[in-house]
Amino acid sequence: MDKDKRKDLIIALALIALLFVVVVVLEQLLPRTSMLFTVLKKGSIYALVAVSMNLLNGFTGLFSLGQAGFMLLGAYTYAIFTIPMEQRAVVYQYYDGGIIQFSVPVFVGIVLAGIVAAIFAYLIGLPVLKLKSDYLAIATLGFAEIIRALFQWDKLGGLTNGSNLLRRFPVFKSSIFPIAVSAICIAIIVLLINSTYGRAFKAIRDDEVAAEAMGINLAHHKRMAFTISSFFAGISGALLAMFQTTVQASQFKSAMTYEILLIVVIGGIGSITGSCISSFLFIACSEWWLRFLDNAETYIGSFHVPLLRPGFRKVVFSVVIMAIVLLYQRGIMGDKELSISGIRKRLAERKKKKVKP
Amino acid sequence: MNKTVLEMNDITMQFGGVVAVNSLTMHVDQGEIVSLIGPNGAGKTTAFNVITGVYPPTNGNVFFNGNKIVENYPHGKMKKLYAGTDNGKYTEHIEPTPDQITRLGIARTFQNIRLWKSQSVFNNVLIAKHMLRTSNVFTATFHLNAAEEKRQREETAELLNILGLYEVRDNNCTSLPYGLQRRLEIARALATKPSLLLLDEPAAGMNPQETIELTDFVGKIRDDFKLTVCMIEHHMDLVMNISDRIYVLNFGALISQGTPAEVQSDPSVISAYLGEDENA
Amino acid sequence: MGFLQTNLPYLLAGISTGGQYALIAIGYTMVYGILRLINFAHGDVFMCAALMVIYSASYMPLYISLPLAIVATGVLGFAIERVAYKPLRTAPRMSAMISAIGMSYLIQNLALYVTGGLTKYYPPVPFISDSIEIFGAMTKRVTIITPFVTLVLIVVLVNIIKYTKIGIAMRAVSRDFETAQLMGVKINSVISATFVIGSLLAAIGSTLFFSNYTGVTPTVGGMPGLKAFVAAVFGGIGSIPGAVIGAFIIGICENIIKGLGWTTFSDAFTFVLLIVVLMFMPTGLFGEKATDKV
Amino acid sequence: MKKLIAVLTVLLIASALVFAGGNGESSGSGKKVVKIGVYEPASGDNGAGGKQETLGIQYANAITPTVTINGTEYEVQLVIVDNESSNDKAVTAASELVSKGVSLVLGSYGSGVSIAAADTFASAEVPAIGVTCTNPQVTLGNDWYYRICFLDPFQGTVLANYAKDTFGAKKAYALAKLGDDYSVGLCNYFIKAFEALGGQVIYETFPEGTSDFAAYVTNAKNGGCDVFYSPVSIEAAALIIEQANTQGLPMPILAGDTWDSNVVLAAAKGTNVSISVTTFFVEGSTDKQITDFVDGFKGYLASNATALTNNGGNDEIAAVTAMGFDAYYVALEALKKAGSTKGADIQKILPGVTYKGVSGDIAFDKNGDAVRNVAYVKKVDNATGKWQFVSVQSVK
Repeated sequence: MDKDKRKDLIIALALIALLFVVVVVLEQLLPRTSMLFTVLKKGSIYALVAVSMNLLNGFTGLFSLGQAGFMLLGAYTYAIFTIPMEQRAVVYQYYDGGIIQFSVPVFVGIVLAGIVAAIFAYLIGLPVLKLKSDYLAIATLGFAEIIRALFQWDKLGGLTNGSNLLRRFPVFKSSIFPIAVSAICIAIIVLLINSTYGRAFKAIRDDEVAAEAMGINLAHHKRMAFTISSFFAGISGALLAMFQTTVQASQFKSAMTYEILLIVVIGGIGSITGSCISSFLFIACSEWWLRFLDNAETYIGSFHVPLLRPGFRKVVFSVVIMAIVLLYQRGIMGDKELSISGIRKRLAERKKKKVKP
Repeated sequence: MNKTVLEMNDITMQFGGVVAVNSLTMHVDQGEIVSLIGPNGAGKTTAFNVITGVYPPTNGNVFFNGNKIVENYPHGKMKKLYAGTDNGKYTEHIEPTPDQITRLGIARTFQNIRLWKSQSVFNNVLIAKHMLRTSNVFTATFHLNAAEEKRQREETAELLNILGLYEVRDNNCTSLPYGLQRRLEIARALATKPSLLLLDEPAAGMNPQETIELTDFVGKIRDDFKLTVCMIEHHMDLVMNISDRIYVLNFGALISQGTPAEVQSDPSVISAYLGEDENA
Repeated sequence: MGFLQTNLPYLLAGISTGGQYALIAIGYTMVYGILRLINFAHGDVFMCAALMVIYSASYMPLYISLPLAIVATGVLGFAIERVAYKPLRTAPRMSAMISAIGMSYLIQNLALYVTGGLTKYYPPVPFISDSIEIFGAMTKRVTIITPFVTLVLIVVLVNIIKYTKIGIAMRAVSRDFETAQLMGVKINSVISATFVIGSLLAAIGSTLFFSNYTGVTPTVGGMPGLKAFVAAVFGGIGSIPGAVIGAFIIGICENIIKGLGWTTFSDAFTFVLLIVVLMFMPTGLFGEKATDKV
Repeated sequence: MKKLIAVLTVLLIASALVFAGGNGESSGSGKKVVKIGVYEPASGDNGAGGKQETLGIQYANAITPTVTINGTEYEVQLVIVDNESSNDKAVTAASELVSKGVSLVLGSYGSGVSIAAADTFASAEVPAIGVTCTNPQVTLGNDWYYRICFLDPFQGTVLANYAKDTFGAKKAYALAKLGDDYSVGLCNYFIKAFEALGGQVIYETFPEGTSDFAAYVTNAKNGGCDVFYSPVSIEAAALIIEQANTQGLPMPILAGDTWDSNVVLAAAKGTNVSISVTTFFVEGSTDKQITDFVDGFKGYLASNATALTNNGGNDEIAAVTAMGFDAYYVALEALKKAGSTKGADIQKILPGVTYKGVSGDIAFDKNGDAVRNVAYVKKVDNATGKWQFVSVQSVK
């Protein structure tokens, strides 16, 4: 059995490697401006934040709606610390070049983004994590809103540039970069979930009282899950900043958290692969595949397609979402994972069926 | 005489004006099996919850192996509502959380089964060993604790073997028959390596055959794991068969205590149970 | 300028927004009390009510279109419950909430599609939209009327819940869903009634709100909705008096904050207040203490 | 049932792919096609303004649908995308344009989205011509972004001078929207200029989604200010005017080019609120080019119901429409001059492109900004609900 596991792992790694190769090849073949790459970039960033949210909502049973706030922290941290010195005067034009007068390399910036988000999460977690279910949700949502207001405050302008855009920080060109960073982060989260701590998180989710009675320190573990989740949300915030090339606090509204929550639920609460798949589907649908619905001048032959005009895409998109939510209540994957061994089992079952008609 | 493992003094537990446990004093000695019986709502589970830190008592304290682990006295809103006498003997607030109690070596099971429903039988036991870990989240995530992980898995397998659950280790815990779920709860509690085991109605919902098996089983694990057992139970034959001593509660108050024979003949116990089926 | 004249406008604006939040918050708190569901689409129902008035008012006189829109909003609330929540009655709570978020998305996007993304302006309602002067402070009459309308409606509502059959059923359901069902309470009609009442109140709230602040955009329901929800949590979700008191406190505080010049934090302050309250009273001002039975 | 739905969903997505793929090909007429991207908000806070700007471009496209590049006649196809007035949708909207293979881009109304998308256009080597995005940061340090409008430091100074000279203002109340580069920037330059003139400013911001402006108007009254300066989006403008009217705001309102919109006129009609704005274009000229544009555009609105709705339901011409109109011709000039439809070629010659439009002469300086040194000041006539031309202002 262990042999099988190892084999599965190798196959999975090989598939992931193949995926990277495919992306690299595609980047050479297709024009760099193809929407496919936009979707790949944004999708991988959202996959990371969706998985980090799943770690909380799906695996620890903590209903938190603070994800946008932690992404904001990550995005700002990254931007603030990586804007090159010579650009600071331009970016912080209203604040005399800002108060930070150094800049750090990209990778340091990304890690720093995670750390700052994690520190904030730790502090916020101290009072908030005592709350139960919906009260926790609304309190974390509230904290995200407070953080957003704080970062727009002009008294902090030297640091945050007030409510103005931060830009001119290093960004990525190739979609390999966000995919790779997300993949590494998600792999770490998977390792965590399969470790003894991950099992403890699941125990807390399944039955808090029993978990506590079996010696699991609730406060400690909840805080840990919250902090780790925010760390990765912060990193995805940094990636999002790089993707958008600009950062502004007003982007990180509660609507963003809802979007991520939708991705998590559509993928299946408690399924990492589900979150990943659904984030790519979600982004592709909302940004790419349905765009044609916005075009009022659409003809099939000479037939002028009615109803199509700007905004119709979003109507269709939300109808699709509602249909998924209502008909697939447990999401695409439920709480299962897409795995090589799972597929192997399926195939084996199928073979059996064929043998015995 | 054996050493006293657990000692409860003057424990009163009030929820608002409702007195769930009234000035309960009891003790459990090393290696004993002590039962706590009484009609429904007598405050037995509440007594367990006080010991395990689920809620702090309104008054009284608890000693475990000679160390004070819980103590409280009426204060705040409770001061006005408190029904008993505050003799000033209790002056500290020691309000541990349940996990701290478990770390001290007191493990429990639940009246209504509380297994981790999404997990396999094996994992249910393995997770209970989490508190014995020395690895931190970093070393655990990056598999720097392989030796510990391996050891705990072996221990879990061994435990499942002893309790006769090894065959079903990969099944989801909810797929087990009722009796085995109860047994798994005990296995899970044992996984924390306790010295005192609190069983909350281990035979509830079991058929007579299963109950008889359980009687042997409790005695066996007491001997095998060198445990002290305190048990809440309604099945009188089970209680009378295996208990060394029995405490009887009614409306939160202790009405009788002693060996099974003594309790059985106590008129106040009979009147408390009057009209109730002995085997309920 | 006298002290009163300087500061009265803030207080007036606060009381009036408070009243409007209260009318929305009741919808949140009643639904939560019964279904344990945060009805995220409620703020959008509030927005829809306004759009219906705007569109119908261009075809018919206001005294017909207003009541019509209010009734239509009640129907909308009913329909939302039937389409989005009823199929999920037995699903995990998270699913119902996601359905609510999805519904909110759908309504907003429909409104975006219908309005073409342009702001629509609420027709002036005679009498209540007029400017008046009290103690030297100029304001709209609606500002003065709102708290009274709110209080009257709440008294009516409380009496409905206390004395009518459906009200008693509502209380039974919110106390214990399963038992009420077993005792023969028609759960579906109770839930529908709750949604209809909540939506009607939101529609009235929307009339008051948009007579004062006339611009209607697809997302205009978001902030008032969120704040009303915060008010409901603040007062202890499930409790009607709690929601009303919470709403007034939030409305007034918010305007005082603006008056003090902390305008950047006028929205965030609502949440600060909420978190502070939750720290000391984890279930809000009047919330029932939930104890997990072990 | 579920399977059926699943199949339908897959079909839908698949058809979407086919559509999306089929969209980018050349038109049926067989003519060569050059694509111009229109990067404008059609929804969100700046939806109304964005639509009016788009109208100008569409009208220009309707009367001049072709361009001759290097002797070949090309059909000009507009690729319109909605950036939703939101900086976080900006990048994907811009990528969408770029992926459709546009030669150059016009827009956007609202500086924030333009700044946010600037790098996307630059990295795809698609030049962009800003129509009414006035914040200096749009073009600063970006060789691919040009613009045909004046800049905020200029506009802010004009307004500060105007406040001082015309209203004798000593104290001003400035109100901006949090996180909106346009209003925050314009307030900043106004404050600098006004304080340099010896004035005092109370500066406040409101968060997104605000519909209750009562407290802000009260703050301005209580602060004893002489002018209410609020260069915000027109959605907020209507609400501010409403509230100012309710409370009887005893001071004039000043604003920038965004307020030159019929939404503002509609809100101000029949009230006592005095409103003055700086803008790019005035309707009342007798210049042939301008009267042609005005008459032609009004005819276009009359014949096109959708266009009329997008213009806010009446045929008042917003300055942004005139700017959009000019921007289109600047784009055509650039295409002609470059003799190519490749973005990189167009970018090389753009600095040298000049054009005389309805809003005045257009040429670019070394930053890529328009060389403009005059702004028009207009005032609302509360009785008729029309604009009144006040003066031409410039800064020495």
